[in-house]
Order: sequence, then structure tokens, then C-alpha cells
Amino acid sequence: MMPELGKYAAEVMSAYAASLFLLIAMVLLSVRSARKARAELAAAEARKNG
Amino acid sequence: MTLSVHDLTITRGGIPVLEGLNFALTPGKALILRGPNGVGKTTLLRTVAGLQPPMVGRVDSETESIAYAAHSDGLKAMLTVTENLRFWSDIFENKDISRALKDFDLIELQDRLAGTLSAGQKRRLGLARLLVTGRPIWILDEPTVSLDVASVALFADAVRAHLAEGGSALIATHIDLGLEADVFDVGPFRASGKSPDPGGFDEEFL
Amino acid sequence: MGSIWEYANPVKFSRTATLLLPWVSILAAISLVTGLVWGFFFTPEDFRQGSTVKIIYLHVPSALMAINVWFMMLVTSLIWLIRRHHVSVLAAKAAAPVGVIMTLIALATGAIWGQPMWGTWWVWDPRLTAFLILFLFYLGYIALWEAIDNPDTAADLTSVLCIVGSVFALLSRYAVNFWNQGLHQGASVMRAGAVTGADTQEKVSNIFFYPLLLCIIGFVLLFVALVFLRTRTEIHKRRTKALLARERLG
Amino acid sequence: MIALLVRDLKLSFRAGGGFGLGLAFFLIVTVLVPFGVGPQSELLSRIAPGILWLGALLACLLSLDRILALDWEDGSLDLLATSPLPLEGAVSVKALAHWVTTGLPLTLASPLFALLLSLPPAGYPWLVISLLLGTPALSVIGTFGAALTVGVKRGGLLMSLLVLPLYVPTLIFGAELARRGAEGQATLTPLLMLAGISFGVIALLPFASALVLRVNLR
Repeated sequence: MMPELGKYAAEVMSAYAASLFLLIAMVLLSVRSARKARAELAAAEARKNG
Repeated sequence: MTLSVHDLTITRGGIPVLEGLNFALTPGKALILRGPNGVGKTTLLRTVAGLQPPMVGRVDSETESIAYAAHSDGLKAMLTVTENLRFWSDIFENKDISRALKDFDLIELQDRLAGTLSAGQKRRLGLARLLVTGRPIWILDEPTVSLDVASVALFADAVRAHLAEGGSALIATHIDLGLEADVFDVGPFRASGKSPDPGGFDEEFL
Repeated sequence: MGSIWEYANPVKFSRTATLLLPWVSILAAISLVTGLVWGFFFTPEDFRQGSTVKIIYLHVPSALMAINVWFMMLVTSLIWLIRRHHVSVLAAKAAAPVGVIMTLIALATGAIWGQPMWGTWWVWDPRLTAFLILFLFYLGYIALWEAIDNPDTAADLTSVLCIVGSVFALLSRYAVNFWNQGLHQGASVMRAGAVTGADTQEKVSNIFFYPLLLCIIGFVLLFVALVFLRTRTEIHKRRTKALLARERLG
Repeated sequence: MIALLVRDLKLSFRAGGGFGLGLAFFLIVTVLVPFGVGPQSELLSRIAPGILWLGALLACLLSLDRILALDWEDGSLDLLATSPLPLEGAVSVKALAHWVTTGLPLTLASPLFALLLSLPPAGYPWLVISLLLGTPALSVIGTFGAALTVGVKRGGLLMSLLVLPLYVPTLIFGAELARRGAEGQATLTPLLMLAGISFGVIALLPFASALVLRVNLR
């Protein structure tokens, strides 16, 4: 299934690997900080309301 | 030259600290602000002096009528007493510094570098700056810090003379200056902690 | 439905973002995966550049985004300075790290692509250099946000920095152009020849163009999804901060 | 305005004012470069314009935090902001004072340092012209960076991070003008660009600096 990448296989693969790594890391970090901020806000609201 | 404050809400770090303030300062009068530490007196004075915008309400005064003196005196250690005063009198386009030197008992110190003065002497120099501004409304934040009894009396005399000439002063202080002045306690105006604008546009942030 | 400014209300923005976020994310994932798979597996090699041409599906979209994210930050910063909508400036704050990542991807893929084509990892080609400078601007913008505690002060300062920085980034772009003529091929993607495939010598032809277009759409949608998510996070943080400050006041 | 200029100049010439530090730093950079790249005078004369420009830029950067930070700490900025002097004028004057105490002496001393790096003779006038035109821009841009970070404790590093990217166009055109001058090439384009940047920056950036300073004083 892998396409024939010829003599530049290493370059192409590393470009894809690096980019996908950065994109996925960005998404994961954003999701994590979103969860954290949401939880902290919920805790603060709970304290305020009762 | 009346300064008046209408329905003022002031913020520190984006959070309201005092709200619903109303007062006026007419020529020849002094107003003493009182309230516990951290209640927002400094913030109020900075707002009135125009250094920070109020969140709600407004401050009415003629432009360029206010002289502000804060905790730090803006003195340069490597300039002499005269040079420090002369600088501010030039900035305020006012030529005469001799009266300021005399009223705050600085004549003997006039050629000393400001850096070699004691804390009380520095404070006196900082307050003498008010006289060279030539502005009618003084806004003073704890003016008597590090002053001895005699210097406090000097300062009170200077305020009295300023009032007699039709000036006015808004002073935050814990000391009784012996002035004929109204006292305004800001304690009751502490912000309630409720949103000032419930359900309003930016309510999430206030 | 009122004016667009209603969405600058934090509550309304959060609600809308939460509503739209799954759909935008799914669309972003579909177009990115399709575009990249199409590009990686089902496009031929370029007769001159060999298989390295496949890097284009990452390099061009990320480079486009690197610039456009900054442009979006410029617009939202201006909106904050003029209309004082907190959400606007928080969106700029939320977008900046995404811009950094896009710039990094553009730089990394550029270096990796440049290595076999130009025989070196890095050349002081004007466009590469301009991206490096843009990268520094992003870092400065984020560092300024981090350094200042009062959120409104930070918002004002970073907004002014963004505007002044934009002018200087543009100046730098012309300066480096003048300083060194480049090796880069022209901005070939959007030219008419690219779409019609009339000139396959220099320009990107049809077979490469459609998957590339899909990748660009994917990057844009991914950015939109991330900005929704991260702006909502910033709104939550801001609200938490306000609540904590109130607690301290009593 | 003149009073403020006179005061700032006086302060920088008196003990602890830091006048001369920039020059000393410039000298050290110039002396260190041959240690780094070797003593061959062909190489040195080729890179001299760039090194001298970079040295001047770093010397400028070094003294930026004195422009506003000291006045911030002792409360003078609060008092200046409530004075009749418009803040735009105050930041312009402060940038001017910074230039008089760093940019101008660097420009005047640069031919001496150029000797150390064996700059070709044709390059001397162009070096001085480029620094004379370019260093005011460095001071004004630096004042903007100082105004941005004045409220940040130990903001020196942050300020460098913010200011250095803003210095890129000035550095490119300034160094290019000096290099072309030294190599006897056409100098009109970089000359015009450098002058354009300088004048534009001097005319417009003080508004941004004053705006930012007001925000920081709130």
C-alpha cells in the first residue's frame, strides 16, 4: 500500500511525521487545557453558589 | 475650579473595589479620605487624577487643574534639591521656586543632592513640588508618611495657605492634620462583590 | 439574530462555540485526512522534484496559515482596541500558539524540502527568513501576554504590539527581499496556470492542486476549531480569575 | 520639553548615569570579533560594516531599560503623566535623550572602531551616514519596547525579545548601506529606505509608545 517514495523517502516521511506530531500535540494540549479551565471554573462557580 | 465625582465605580486589576461614590470639592475646601488599608483609596485618587479610567461614572474637573502626589516623590537622587524643583517648575511652566523652598524649610538643603536627604526631607521636597505646579487642586496620597511633627505642621500650614488662596485638596491620610476639613469615609462604598451589570454584556469578566 | 457583535458576548460566544465545535472539528478531520491521504498515496511524483513534492500538502497550507493567523490576530486586536470586546482579544491570544505551530511546520517542512532541492537545510532565502522573523514576532506576542498579570493591561499592550509588529513584519519582508534574492519558486499555487494546468514546468498542476486545496481547507477548519476551543478556554480562565478575585474581596 | 531633555542628559552624565557604558560595550564587541573570526584583514574588512552595525545595535539595546524604568520606579512617570507635557512629547524627548547619550557617540566613534576592523577607506563616510540615520530609529523603537515592558519586573530579557525583531528592517538597510558604500556599489536605495524608516518611525511610533505607557500607568 505504501507508495514508492524513491530516494527522497526519508525526507518525505520525516516532514509528515514532524508536522503530524506538531498538529496532534497542539490539539491534545488545547483539549487538555480546555478541560482543566472548565473544571477550575466549575469549582469556582460551585464555591460561589454555595 | 470645582472637582466633582459622580456615581463612580473604580477597579483594581479589573475588579471593582469601590462603587457609588459621589462627592465634590469646592475652592477653599479640603476633603480627607479615610478607610482601612487596601480599600482602594490610592486607586480612587489615581482615578480622580486621571491616571486610570473609572469603570462607571465620571470625574468632572477642569483640564490641567490637578496636581497629584503619590507615595513616591519622583525625585532624582543625582540632582540637587533646587534642580529637582526647578525641573518640575519648568515642566509646569512656572518660574518661581523660592516660595516652595521657604515654605517647606528647604533653603538650607537647596544645594544637597536629593539622594543624600533623609526620608522626611525627601518627602518635604516631594510636597514642595506641589507649590511649583501652580495648580489649584491637590490630590495627595498619604502625604505625611515619614514626616516628623514639625514637618507635619509645615505641611498643614502649606495646605491652609493653599486653601486660603482658593485652592482645594483631596487628601488620603490617617493622621489628624488639624485642618478644617470634611471627612469622607470610603468604607461604606466597598464594592458588594455582586456583578455591577448582572446579565450584562461582559458579565463573565466582572 | 442581531448584529455580528452579539457574538462578542462571552456567554453567547461560548454557547455558539460549543455548538459548532464538534461539526467544525469533524469537517476539519475529514478534509485533512482525505487531503493528506490523497496527496500522500495517490498523487504521482513530480518529474523534477521526485516524491518530495508530497511535502507541498503540508508546507503550503501551514505557510498560508502562519501568515493568515497573524492577520486574524491583527484584525481581532484592532476590534479590541476600538470596540473593547474582550472575546475579540482573547481570540487573538488563543490563536497565537496555533500560529506558532503553523510557522514551525512551515519552517520544518521547508528545511526538509530544501535539503534535497537546494542541497542545504537552511538558506537565508528571503521567504524562509521572513517566516523566521514572523516566528520571533509570535514568540514576543505570547511572551508579553505571559509577563503581564492584569488581563486588560495585557490585552491592550499585546494588541498595540500586534499592530506595530505587523507594520514591522511587512517592512522586514521587503527588507529581506532586498537583502537577498531568493531560491524559492514563485507563489505558484494560486496562479491561473496552476488551475488550468497550462504550464507544468513551474506551476503546480491539477493533479497536485485538488488534494492541496483540500489540505488548505482542512488546515483552515482545524484552525477555526482550535480557536473556538482555545478562546472558550480563555473565557473560562478569565471568569475563574474574576470569581477568585471576588472571593478574596469577601 | 527642553527641561525634560536637559534633566535626562544631566542624569546620564552624572555618576551612575551610564553614559559611556554603551561606547565601552561597542569597543569590546569590536575587539572580540577578531578573536572569534580570526585576524585576517580581508575577512575583517568584508564583515566590518555588519559587525559595526550589530555592535551599535546591541550597545543601544543595552541601555534601553534606563529610558523609562528609572522614572517608573521613582514615580516620576506618574507625575509626568499628570503634567501639562503631552506624553507623546515626553517619550519623544526621552528617545532623543537616549540617542544623544548612546546613538550619537556611537556614530561619532564608529570611524575609530572601523579602523580596528580595517574597513575600506570608501566605507567611512557611508558608515557614519548610515549610523547617523539609523540610530535615531533604534532609540525610538527601543523606547516603544521600554514603554511596553515598563511594568514588568526584570523585563529586560522580554524587552530584548520584543525589540530585536523590530530592529530587523533598520539593521538590514543600515548595514547594507554601509556595506555597499564600502564596496563602492550604488547606495541610493538603501539610503532612501533607511531614511524612510527612520523618519516614519520618529513621526509615528511615539504615539504608540505614549498609548502603551498610559495603559501601563493605569
